[in-house]
Amino acid sequence: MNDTAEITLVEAVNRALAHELAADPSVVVLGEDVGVCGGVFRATAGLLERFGPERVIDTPLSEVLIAGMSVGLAAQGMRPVAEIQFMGFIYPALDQLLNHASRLRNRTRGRLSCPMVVRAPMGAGIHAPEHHSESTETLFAHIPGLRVVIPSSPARAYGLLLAAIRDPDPVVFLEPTRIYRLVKEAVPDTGEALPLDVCFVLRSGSDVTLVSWGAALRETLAAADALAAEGVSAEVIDVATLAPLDMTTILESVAKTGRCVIVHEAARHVGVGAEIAARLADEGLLTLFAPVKRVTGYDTVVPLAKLEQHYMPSTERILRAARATLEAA
Amino acid sequence: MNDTAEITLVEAVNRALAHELAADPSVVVLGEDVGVCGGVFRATAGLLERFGPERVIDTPLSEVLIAGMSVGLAAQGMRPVAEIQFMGFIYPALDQLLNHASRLRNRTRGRLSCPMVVRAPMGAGIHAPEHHSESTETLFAHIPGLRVVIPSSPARAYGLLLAAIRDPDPVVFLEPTRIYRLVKEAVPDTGEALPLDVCFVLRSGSDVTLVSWGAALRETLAAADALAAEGVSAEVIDVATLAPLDMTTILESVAKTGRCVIVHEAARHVGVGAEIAARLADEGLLTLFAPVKRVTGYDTVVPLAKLEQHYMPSTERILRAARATLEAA
Amino acid sequence: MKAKPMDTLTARRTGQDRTVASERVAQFEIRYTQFLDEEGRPRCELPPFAHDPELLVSLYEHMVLNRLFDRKAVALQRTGQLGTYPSSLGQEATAVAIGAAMAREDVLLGTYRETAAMLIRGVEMREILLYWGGDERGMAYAGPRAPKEDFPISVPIATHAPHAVGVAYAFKLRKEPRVAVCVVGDGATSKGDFYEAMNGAAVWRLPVVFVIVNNGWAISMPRHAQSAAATLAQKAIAAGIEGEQVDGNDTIAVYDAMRRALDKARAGGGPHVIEALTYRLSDHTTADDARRYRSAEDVERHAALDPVKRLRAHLVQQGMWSAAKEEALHAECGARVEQAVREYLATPAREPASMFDHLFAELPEALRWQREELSAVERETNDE
Amino acid sequence: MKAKPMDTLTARRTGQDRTVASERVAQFEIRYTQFLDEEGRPRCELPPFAHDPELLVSLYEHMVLNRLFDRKAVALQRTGQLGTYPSSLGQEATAVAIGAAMAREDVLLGTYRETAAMLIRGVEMREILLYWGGDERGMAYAGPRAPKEDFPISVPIATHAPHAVGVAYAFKLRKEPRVAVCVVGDGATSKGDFYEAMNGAAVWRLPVVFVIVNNGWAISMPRHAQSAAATLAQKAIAAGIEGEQVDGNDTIAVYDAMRRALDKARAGGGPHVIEALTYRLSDHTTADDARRYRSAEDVERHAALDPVKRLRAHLVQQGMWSAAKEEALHAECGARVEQAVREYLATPAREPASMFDHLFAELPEALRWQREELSAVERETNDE
Ligand SMILES: Cc1ncc(C[n+]2csc(CCOP(=O)(O)OP(=O)(O)O)c2C)c(N)n1
Ligand SMILES: Cc1ncc(C[n+]2csc(CCOP(=O)(O)OP(=O)(O)O)c2C)c(N)n1
Ligand SMILES: [Mg+2]
Ligand SMILES: [Mg+2]
Repeated sequence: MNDTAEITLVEAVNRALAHELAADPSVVVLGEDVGVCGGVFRATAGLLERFGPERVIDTPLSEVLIAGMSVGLAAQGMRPVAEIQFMGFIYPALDQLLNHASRLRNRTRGRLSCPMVVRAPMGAGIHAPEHHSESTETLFAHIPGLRVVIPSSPARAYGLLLAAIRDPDPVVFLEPTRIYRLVKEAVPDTGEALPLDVCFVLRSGSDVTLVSWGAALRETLAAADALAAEGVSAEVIDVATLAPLDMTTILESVAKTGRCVIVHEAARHVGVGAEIAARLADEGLLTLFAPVKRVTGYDTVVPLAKLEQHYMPSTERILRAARATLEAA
Repeated sequence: MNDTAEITLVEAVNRALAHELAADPSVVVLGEDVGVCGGVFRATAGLLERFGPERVIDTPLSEVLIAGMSVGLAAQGMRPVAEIQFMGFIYPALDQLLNHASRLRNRTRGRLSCPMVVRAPMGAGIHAPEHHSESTETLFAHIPGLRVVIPSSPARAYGLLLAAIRDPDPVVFLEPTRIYRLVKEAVPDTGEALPLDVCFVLRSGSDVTLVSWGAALRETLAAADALAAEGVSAEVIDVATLAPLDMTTILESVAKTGRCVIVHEAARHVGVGAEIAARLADEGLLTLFAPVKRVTGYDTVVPLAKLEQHYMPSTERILRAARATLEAA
Repeated sequence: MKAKPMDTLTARRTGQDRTVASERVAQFEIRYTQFLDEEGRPRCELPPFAHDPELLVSLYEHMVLNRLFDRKAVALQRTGQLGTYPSSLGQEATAVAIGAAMAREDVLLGTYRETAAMLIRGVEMREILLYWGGDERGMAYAGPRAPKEDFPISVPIATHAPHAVGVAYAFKLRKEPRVAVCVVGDGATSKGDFYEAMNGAAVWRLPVVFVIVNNGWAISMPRHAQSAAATLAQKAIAAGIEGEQVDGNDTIAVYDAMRRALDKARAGGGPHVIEALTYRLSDHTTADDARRYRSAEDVERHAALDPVKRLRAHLVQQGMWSAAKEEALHAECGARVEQAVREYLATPAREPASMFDHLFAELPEALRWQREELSAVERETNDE
Repeated sequence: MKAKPMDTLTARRTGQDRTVASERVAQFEIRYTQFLDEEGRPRCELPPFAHDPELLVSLYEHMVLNRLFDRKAVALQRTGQLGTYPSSLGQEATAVAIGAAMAREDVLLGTYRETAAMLIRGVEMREILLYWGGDERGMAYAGPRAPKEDFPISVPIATHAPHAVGVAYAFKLRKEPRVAVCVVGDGATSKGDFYEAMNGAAVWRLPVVFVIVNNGWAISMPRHAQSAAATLAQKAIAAGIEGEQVDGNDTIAVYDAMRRALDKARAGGGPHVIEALTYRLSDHTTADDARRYRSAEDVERHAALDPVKRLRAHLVQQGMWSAAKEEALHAECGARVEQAVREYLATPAREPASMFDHLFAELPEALRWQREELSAVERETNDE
């Protein structure tokens, strides 16, 4: 792959995987159709050919096995990077993530650890079949001992995935399918990781803080553009790591703007947006000029393709919310 | 059982189960050790003898099967009440709850439905072994299409469980083990259900609203007592149904008190308390005199018996938080 | 007392002669059944039902209908009129025999590739298109012949297997002579759900027929990489169930096995596992390109075993079929498919707010504002 | 073309004569092995290792040690000095043989009832008490002989089975001649995790030995209600693995099977399943009352098959053991147990804030305030 050519997010994932497989012999990639097929989204394309079937492992159709054997591999000092084919099929693996991966270090007082990554495509918007449009990051973000990371651009996918693989603890790494191929940028294969556990300020502004992650940042940034055209200066924050959460960046921003709109595709009720708003209602309360708004997926099952656009946060909905915070002042 | 004698929460569960088994032939009870043994907490004691092994079903050690066959039974018009032995073992069933139970009605446009209940003991504080002290209600409350109910007294256990069984949709019913046998009250076997989807105001007050559910209500009520001794009038709300959430009651209370402390045993990050605080930060913002405080389990693995008391919200911690809200004014 | 026997012992040899100390406590076998050879010639005396021209012709007709429907669906997807679609090309014998052997009052729990079985059971082509077109109404089964109690297509692999246990438990409890038929793929047999379901069905001796449609592939995973088990039918042994293999491209063999299994289950004989050996001639779905992971030769070799061709050859040999009938059938099926496509395309769009309609029996008070907000946003957007 | 063949067909009979059309494609058997009869007498030529007095005596000593430890642990629980504890009374032969047959560099992944195996492998009694006393430090395996890579006790049933696959995969990848030994109960065999793990281990031909400790009960569920399979060893067939049964109260039989399986796995022969037939003489745990669900007669009948008694009888017959040795052993074991209990009870309490110590390699910035708050609350509470 040409290092300076612009690549997509899924290509950036592929590049990060290849980089770590080459750099660290303890890294293995495993999952359904990740080998010969190269992954249903091509995220692992070419890896089998380069690193062989022992390190790029096609597994049986067994999510419990994939997650559980990753725990075993990680406890043995390997660095498994497991792919779950779609987030809708990650739930059988949750038991392993919650009862084991997130706890192995704690329950052995550091004797064993679990440096594993579980990657899964997430989100709606690609007209996929049923159960292929999930945004259930809450389920993982609530589990102590897990990191949950969602990239929103090719460069962040590359840098954050490197960081996730190198992290000594388990990371759930969720890749929004809607932006897998939507934008391209140059992502030199420098092997430089981006920091986990911190938000990225994508755009600075002074009137309102827009907080989002993953694919919804597209509409969030579009809303910021539209607000700019109206003379409103919006700061846009990419949370990136949903657990543990860098509230410092968000609190600082809201201390400046006094207004906050949180945008996520996941269902609203007990979404990660709730945690951010709750922190604002506590530590940030005195800085708030206006109610904290959340623009989210609705609290219903993500509809199939025909209606999915109506489910996801649109630029219009974000604008409505942002304007509401501005009017409240 | 004597109808007027005072009974414990677990006995109230038993009474509700027996009532519905007797009243409705489509009700069946299933789970590990629920039959011959009568349940490891005795919640199903005597049911096998009364209703026979076909309706009080000892299952193999298979949580996926328990949840999945409940979906099948429910789709056939039965009313399965499944017991998962401890909340720490419910995670294999999550896939069935999320991908099927909560969606069956929606994905068939009402052709099939899923009137099932999954009961599970929850929470810490009984010096139980590892994985026996979970409070992960967030994982279920975030799933659209599921109801999540947690009783906090024998009478509410009886009335809410009746309602859950009669509800035409799936309900996750979590029973705090710490209060299974801690208090007794008379729970006449009237067959009268309590309403789902509403909070219960356990104590009215005017200075601060304390919101909680399950076992943590004990410390919350104790804190209200201590505050009363200091001349502070605390309103105490038992959320009871965590999804869907009756914010009306909470917003009304906070409109009156201007202060809110949310107490739950679950980990803090993206706990259900976050949702309540987030709603206050939006719809309730203008009524708030003070930051919204959350007193919760910490964002670490629930410790084993020796340290579990230090993990759970104590009356002291609740008082600290309440006083902080009072000082802020 | 020694601290660690293991250190001292590792080097020692263990005993080899077990003949005296050990005895056989259980024995099993798996059988494979085929009635028609690749040219459609009977390999032996056929079962009685196979002498009924009406039945055989009907099975054949449904196979052809499914093939035409399937082809059309793929064409619709290619032209942007349908979402991702999983073709069942090459698997028609199995799917048709499953659907045809079942009684109306039985319940089918299948995957996304049992289109033929669904059609026979009364699901409408229009509905199947709606579903793959991204509209939940496709699973409402609202047609006049609809199998109202059949489960909707199950996409999360093997998760419907435990449902079959619950359905069958209800049948048994109510003493209804009905059977739950659970169809899974070869890939699905690797999932714990399938195993837990088989085990449960056997424990309560429930009327469940598990059909493993072994089409050789789970997306890119060939059957041999999915499990080291010599057959998938032997998965049944783990649950104490009888398992068998049949030629899944031999409509008569599948139908025969289904009828035996259904009869046994209906009579209280408990569950049964059938592994039908067939081949997925198409890509996994329209989103897949199977050339990435399998050779053209492999596909060609299996294309030669085409079940439609085989049953047609048999019917022709038996004098039950002719070129004229074939032509008429294609015309009829083609017309029905076209009609269904027209109905599908003409189906009025749903209100976006209908996404809240069937979340609960009644939308809880707490969620109504969300439906209203959605409608308000729609109105505003439409006004602009 | 008929609309619904199923309606017309339901009444018809299917063919019965399958002899011509079907052929056997796979065949399996399960064997059961026992060397010592109930009186400790050899039923046949014993394997070579059984002629080594040092080994046999060492196995016996560990069985006795475990029994005394177990009894003490139950007593501690009864007197409020320990939390819920799962006794392994009656299962000593299996647990000791598992632990003793393993090489030091192998990895054990077990449940809560493998105390004897853990002790042999170098976990300290003090640590096991700490764990059941509610202190995570019990799983730190900090002793001088500690099996540092062994997995901690797995409470969520069967969830450690897939870990064994990962551990063994690492061994194979690194070309290390090591084996992962995964011990589960009879109840655990009903879980999909166990099945997925067996299947995976077989697909990659990994060095995993699965031992099913069939002690007759999963809490109140008797073995026969757990699965309709005639043996649990036959679960292996579903994964294409060899499975066998042994008398789990015959230390020699379990040790023999373990050594054969370990040798095979170490030599690259892939996984193996051993079902050890034993009996849980105790309650499930100290929180259970087994009289609720099983009869005293059943327990008595199995108590007569006591593995400790059996091996002692054998040793005495072979002139390897005496009453004097027995007395000395009890004294030694009793003293060791008492010493461990003293150490356990003298272990200083942990700082509450240490609950954050090993959540991550380093506590993230975002969580530090929680640890500080916890410490502050502690200080305040202590000050009061
Ligand atoms: C639990 C789960 N994991 C992964 C997937 C993604 N996926 C869809 S189809 C498929 C292969 C299924 O193979 P098989 O069971 O043989 O059925 P076939 O597609 O061949 O009919 C996979 C892995 C899924 N749908 N569900
Ligand atoms: C997944 C899971 N479900 C339920 C439990 C509760 N539970 C603890 S032990 C046990 C029975 C286990 O039986 P078996 O596997 O035979 O092991 P044994 O206790 O007999 O050694 C059950 C149901 C659990 N620990 N994990
Ligand atoms: Mg397949
Ligand atoms: Mg057992």
